[in-house]
Amino acid sequence: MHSRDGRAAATATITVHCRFFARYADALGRDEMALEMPDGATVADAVGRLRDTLPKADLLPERPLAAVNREHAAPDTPLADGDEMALLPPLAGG
Amino acid sequence: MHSRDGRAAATATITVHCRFFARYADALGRDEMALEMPDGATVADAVGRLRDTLPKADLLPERPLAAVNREHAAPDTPLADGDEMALLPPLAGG
Amino acid sequence: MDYLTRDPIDVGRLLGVVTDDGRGGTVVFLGSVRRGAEDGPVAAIDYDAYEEMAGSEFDRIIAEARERWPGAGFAAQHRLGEVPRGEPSIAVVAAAGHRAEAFEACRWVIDEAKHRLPIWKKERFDDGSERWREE
Amino acid sequence: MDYLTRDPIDVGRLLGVVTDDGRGGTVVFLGSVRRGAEDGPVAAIDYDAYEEMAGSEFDRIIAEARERWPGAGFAAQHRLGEVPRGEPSIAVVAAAGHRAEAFEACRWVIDEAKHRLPIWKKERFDDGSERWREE
Repeated sequence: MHSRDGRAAATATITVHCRFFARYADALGRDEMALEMPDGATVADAVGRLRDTLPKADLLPERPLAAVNREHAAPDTPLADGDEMALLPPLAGG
Repeated sequence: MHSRDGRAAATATITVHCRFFARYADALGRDEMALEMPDGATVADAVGRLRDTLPKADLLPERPLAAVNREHAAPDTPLADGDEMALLPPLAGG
Repeated sequence: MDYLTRDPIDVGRLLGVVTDDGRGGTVVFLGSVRRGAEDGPVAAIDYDAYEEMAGSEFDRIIAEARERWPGAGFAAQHRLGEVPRGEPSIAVVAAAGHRAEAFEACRWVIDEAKHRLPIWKKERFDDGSERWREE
Repeated sequence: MDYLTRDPIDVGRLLGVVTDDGRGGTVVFLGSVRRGAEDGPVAAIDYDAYEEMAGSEFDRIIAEARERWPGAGFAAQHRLGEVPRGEPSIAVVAAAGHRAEAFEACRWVIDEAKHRLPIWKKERFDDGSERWREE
């Protein structure tokens, strides 16, 4: 029974490694965290969860620039277990 | 009388210092010469005279690129006594 | 050569990467820290990056440029950490057969880099205050 | 700095002339001797100039550029005499507040220089033959 529950949980949820940079890291007071999400969740879903649960996360815009596994990613990009999702303030390189 | 003739000649003709470069200098076998022209002559007049009188001057185009006193000059540019007139093959700097 | 560096940018080294006697035109862009008169004198900019992504994104930009301008050579570098006023924070070099391509290719790479690299800047003013600058 | 030189072009020195912490964008153009596959390998180009005019014409071009892009900084140099394959024969540097101006200004100066400088080139091929090259 314990083993069945464990297996069911592993297929039903994913863990996403979130990273925050620059002004977002300053605002949240952290630069990374693990986030559990239901399987099938998108970048937009994960951002919504962060905005609902993190203190001061209303400092994040509803649709921040994001990257998944170190490539720019649209809000509807699906997330998989173990993905690295980064939230990027407006870019200002150069 | 000698002095009157001398004065008359000075107003009636001008001396232009001609310079030739690159392919034109090679073709003519010289890179400079003095040219006497009537007062009021233009660059085009001087080029015509050179083409009529210099050996191999038919290697010069009828309307070569020209400069007077180190500035680009159109064919109708008037010449004055002591001017430096340069004939320039197609430019190829850079 | 790494796309990211914490040392001053060495333009001569970047030029060495693209030099090829089939390439007659080379264009270099350097973006430097301005004193920035609007909000008081900027002493330096501290560049912060998502480094693992910035390096691979710069690599993707250059790979796309090579497809657009076959035969052209490219080198580029972004400096991170504190860059004093007047010094370059980014350099892009494009070398091609002729100058029109070299100008276009260099301009394209710097525009893409500005839009795509996950890099941020915090301005440090002469009075010691600092501020994230988003453009 | 002289607009004409018989020594290798020193890009670092030219950059030093235009560096100013109000100018955030700098564009450098380098035109180099190509091996020139069409007519056999070019070993070097011997650049010949109407020197007294070339210097003052380059000065007029830069003066016109300063009027078109007020506040921009310019430096430029053309090398004369024998320039070996792969080495630059001309360099133009334009520095301005922002990159769009710097690209436009640099491109304008090199285009004008190509059209207006009284300079000619004789190609020397690997087999020892040589020929005036008019483009």
